[in-house]
Amino acid sequence: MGLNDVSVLIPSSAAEAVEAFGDGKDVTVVAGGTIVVPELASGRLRPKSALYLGRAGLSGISRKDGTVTIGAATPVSDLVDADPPLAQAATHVGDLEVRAQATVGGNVCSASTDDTPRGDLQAALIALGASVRSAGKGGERSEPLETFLAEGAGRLVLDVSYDDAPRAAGYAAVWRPHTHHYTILAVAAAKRDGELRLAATGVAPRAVLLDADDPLAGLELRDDALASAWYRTQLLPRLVERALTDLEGGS
Amino acid sequence: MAKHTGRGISAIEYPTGMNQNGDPSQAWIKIKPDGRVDVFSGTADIGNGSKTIQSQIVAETLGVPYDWITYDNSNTDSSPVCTGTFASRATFVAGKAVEKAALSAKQKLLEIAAKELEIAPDDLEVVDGEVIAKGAPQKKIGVPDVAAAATWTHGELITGTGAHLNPYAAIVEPETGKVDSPPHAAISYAACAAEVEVDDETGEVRVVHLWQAFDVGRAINPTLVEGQIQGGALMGLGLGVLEECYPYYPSAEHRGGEFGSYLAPGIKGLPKIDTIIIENPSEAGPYGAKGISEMANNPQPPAIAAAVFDAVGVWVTELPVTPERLLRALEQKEQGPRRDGKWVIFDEDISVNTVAAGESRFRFPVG
Amino acid sequence: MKLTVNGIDHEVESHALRPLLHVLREEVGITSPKAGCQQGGCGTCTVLVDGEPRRSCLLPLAAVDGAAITTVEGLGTPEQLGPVQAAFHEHYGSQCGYCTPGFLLATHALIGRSPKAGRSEIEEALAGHVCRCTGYVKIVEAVEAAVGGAS
Amino acid sequence: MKAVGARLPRYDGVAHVTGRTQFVDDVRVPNMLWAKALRSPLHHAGIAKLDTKKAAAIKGVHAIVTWQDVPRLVYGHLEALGIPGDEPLLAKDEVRYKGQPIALVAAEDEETAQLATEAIEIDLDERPALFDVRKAADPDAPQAHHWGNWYPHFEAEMDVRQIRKGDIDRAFDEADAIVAGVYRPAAIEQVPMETQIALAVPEPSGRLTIYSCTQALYFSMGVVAAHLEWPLNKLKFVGGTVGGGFGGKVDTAAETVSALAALKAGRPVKWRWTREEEFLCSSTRAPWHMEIADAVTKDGWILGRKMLTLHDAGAYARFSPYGVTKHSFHHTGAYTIPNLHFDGYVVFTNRVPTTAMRGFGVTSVSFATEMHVSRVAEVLGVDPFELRLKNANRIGDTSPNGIAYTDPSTVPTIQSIAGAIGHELPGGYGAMTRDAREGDLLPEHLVAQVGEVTH
Repeated sequence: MGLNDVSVLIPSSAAEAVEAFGDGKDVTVVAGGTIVVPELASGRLRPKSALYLGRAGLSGISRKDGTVTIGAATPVSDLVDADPPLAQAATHVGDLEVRAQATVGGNVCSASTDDTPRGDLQAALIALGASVRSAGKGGERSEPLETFLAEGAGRLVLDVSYDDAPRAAGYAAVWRPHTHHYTILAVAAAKRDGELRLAATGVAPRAVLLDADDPLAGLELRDDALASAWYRTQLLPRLVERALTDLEGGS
Repeated sequence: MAKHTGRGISAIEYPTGMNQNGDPSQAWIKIKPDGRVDVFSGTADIGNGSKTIQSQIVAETLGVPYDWITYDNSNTDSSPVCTGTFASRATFVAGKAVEKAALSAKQKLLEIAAKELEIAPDDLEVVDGEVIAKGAPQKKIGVPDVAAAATWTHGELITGTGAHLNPYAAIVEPETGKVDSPPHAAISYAACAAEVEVDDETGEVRVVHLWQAFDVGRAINPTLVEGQIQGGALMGLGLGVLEECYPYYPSAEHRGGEFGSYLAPGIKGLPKIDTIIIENPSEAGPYGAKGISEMANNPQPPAIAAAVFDAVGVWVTELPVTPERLLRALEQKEQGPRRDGKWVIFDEDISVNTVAAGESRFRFPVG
Repeated sequence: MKLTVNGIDHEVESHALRPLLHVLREEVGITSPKAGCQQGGCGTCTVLVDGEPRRSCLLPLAAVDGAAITTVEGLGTPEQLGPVQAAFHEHYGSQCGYCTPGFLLATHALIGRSPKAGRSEIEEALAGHVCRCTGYVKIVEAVEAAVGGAS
Repeated sequence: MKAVGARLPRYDGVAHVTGRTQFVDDVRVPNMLWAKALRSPLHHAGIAKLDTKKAAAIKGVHAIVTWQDVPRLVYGHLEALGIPGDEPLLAKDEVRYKGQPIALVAAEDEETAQLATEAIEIDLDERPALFDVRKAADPDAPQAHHWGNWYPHFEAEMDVRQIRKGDIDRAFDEADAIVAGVYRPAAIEQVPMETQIALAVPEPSGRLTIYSCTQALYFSMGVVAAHLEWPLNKLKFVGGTVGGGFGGKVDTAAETVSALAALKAGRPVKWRWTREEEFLCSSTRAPWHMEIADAVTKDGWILGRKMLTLHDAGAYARFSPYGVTKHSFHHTGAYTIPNLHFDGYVVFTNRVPTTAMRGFGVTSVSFATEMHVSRVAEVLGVDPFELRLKNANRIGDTSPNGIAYTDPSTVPTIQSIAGAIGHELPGGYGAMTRDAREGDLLPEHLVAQVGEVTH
């Protein structure tokens, strides 16, 4: 069985996409393709069918009724001028060409590998208190991003949204200088009406909401090709401090 | 956040040509009826520019314009032996072979020209594509006319072959390493300075500036040799602070197959790179050239690591100087080396003595 | 599906999820985009899609149905080099040549959207392109020359 | 008009910038098959079963090559230099590193070839693996190689590369201080942008044309000819235009097995390694372990050096013994150290075999020596430029193996760097030359080592 045996569905609307996705069994979703296409091309991933989202109209950012909604197929490059700390996180996804291709939905669904962390946007969106609207088994539903991530993948993300309200934001991350920016660890912070939300990418397969008083609490940090758990343990409190300094400077 | 800057230096040497030698290169040249020159060499161009360098050597040696040269290294049916592009030998050893081939073709060219001009070959020289009588420049014939005469009048092919081989240097005393002849074609030299910026909270090391001085013997093409030194500089930066196949060495875990997990240097944050070319001609190399492309990535890692010491006072002796290694070294900064009599002992934790069994041959005498 | 490659229309039959890189190399017969990593990591496969630089190894054919693709063959010819090609040649921005088509296309697009791009913009635009030979020094010089020539 | 010394344009520059340079992957021949390898998933294992029948029956599969198809299975790249062969072209009864090739499938397309590799039936008995060179000599270390855990075939069948010069004990006795340190540069990947690739085309004449990315056409052709037991004139290597090598394309990686597959299938076969294979299965620069103890005087003379080097060869010897020899010849760096005691071992582990990379054998020792010299300067409180210039090799000084230096440039390159960064050199060091030693710069301990410069 090769790529030619994969049936491809190319829905032309969100509704068609939801229907085509069904309960998601044996369906691989292809949006920007930056993660999935190499897997398909190499044969490491051999699904029965694939859903290409590029023409389903799920792209775009809207601000309406106090809510910012970002369609799943919106390219990451459209977020480089978004609200902080999302903008900072978006700026460091891949490079300019990959950002233009990678989508918000793909980033939200991605998980770090044994080699490298992924999902730069996740922490920033958690800090913003974003919720995810998705389809799949049991029908459409919305939930906080951190809840969605904790459950793992397997659903079709339709959009991500958060309150369009003034807030202070902060961001701190470590990349390796002199090389393309693979984020080792990033902390995003947002504060609104006195409520601080702090989240991190690079501490687990998917981003998590941190306890602001004890950021390392409950975390099981991992080794990967870029950094060890030990190093991330050293780094996390320092990045929390830097993100909060950034947040205070920006408020 | 505390950032510190520091500088470090290094000085290195490197053998040009395969160490112990014994590796030949050969070339041959033919001149077409219109004077254009075909060079056949077996040297692979891996980006180092050997097609260009060897063409320049032929143009210079024959005395014809560079754009008259056609260079063919494409296959083993038409090109003779070149052991290969390694050991910094493509300019030195293989370049010497094409120089000799060009000298031999030039001799043939002069013999034909001598017949046409009725002047002895030894009294002729080739300048800018013309064969000219020494001391009587009005007596001349264009190389195209010589080539035509060879073809159509004299029934000759102007051709030349050349080969270069530095004899194999045998180790005659295995106990001491003594050799029976020089084990290198030449030795090249370089020095380097590095300036770094170190963040002592995150352990990040940013290389800000690299200065490099290389004795290249003779720069056949100064721009290409600069390109080798600059390319080597960034590879040296990679060795110094970025690259490792086994991030948990000696464990083989987390050896990644992705570009994202192997940190080859990118263009972002490119340090300032100053290149100084020194020309102390080698006696044996073509036009005095030495080979420097390999050693171009050797001086930066120690200069960078010394600069890190200058910045934050710790020696990181396992490369690359990753943020993690730096933070771990900073944690133990106060310890310093152990002193035992006149011994000053660094790095006991990674010595063979820490893990090797008592009777192991792999023990090192310290203290 | 349809592709216009360097101004010439092609009907292609590859699978909708076949990476554009493979379609160009194996079906259309254009070999300047290279399969350097096929992971989106190295930039050797970059082409212009409707004028924007994209990694052809990551793009499923379905995403470019009807699009205009430019490869380095579309920037100029050996007889008449395009300005970015000329700048890379004159400034020795290429050693082994394998990464060169990707760098040229990314630079061409950069100058198109930012004719006076400065050093940091240049580094940002080329950050996803790996060159193992040059140390980027002469690449930066070539791009700066191309930018200077354009502005 | 001078050609030498001129900034002439690159010969291949126009082809590069127009995308017309033809690399192996760009060659188009009709009826071409694609190849994929079955590689070891384990670091060390016995092969209990290898059965290709099911894989061969897959539609579109034209040839599967295993060790049984190789006329001469074991051929050492440096047999001509006295380094015997130890590595089978394809694994026979054992795999010694993760990624070691076991079989190659040639099929209509890469996908079919890949699927067929997965259909090859193989049983492996996992064995303990060795990764730490420091433990290789321990009695309880797992055995990584049939020769033992370190290379035993240096001249006179010695199992160590030695350098001995002068009187090392006296140097250590007379020293004011002895500075010891350990240096461990990592294994790194060459990362050429073009991965390993070969295209083998059977010709009607019975010859084979092999399009190759090798850095060494004749060298690789010799390797293929040896494995096939063919005369050279039955082979034609086409190449010379390589998408980066840095030493990684000196090993003949893809050519021989592709050739065997093409012969078996009777059709052209292309084997293009993926980037994952390049990173995980291709040979690397070796990790090195180097320990140095220098006997020094308080005013900055290096009287003697003891050094122990363990070179991690990975699973097979390849060029490693040569690399350690080169390393030993240069273990004093750019300095003249008259009393030496060097022991270097080529240690086998269950790592991907290591090989040449830019600066082979010397990059490691340049790092170790220079770090060490910087430390010595720090310990003694001597200016690091001064310490280097003082001990810098000079015309007539002799190398570790007794060869007199004819044209050393250590002095001018260091002076040049001092000038570039604005470091004022102390005393007479700014005016120092590379000429033969005399006066204060020829102290008693350096007299005996001075050799005769022959030109």
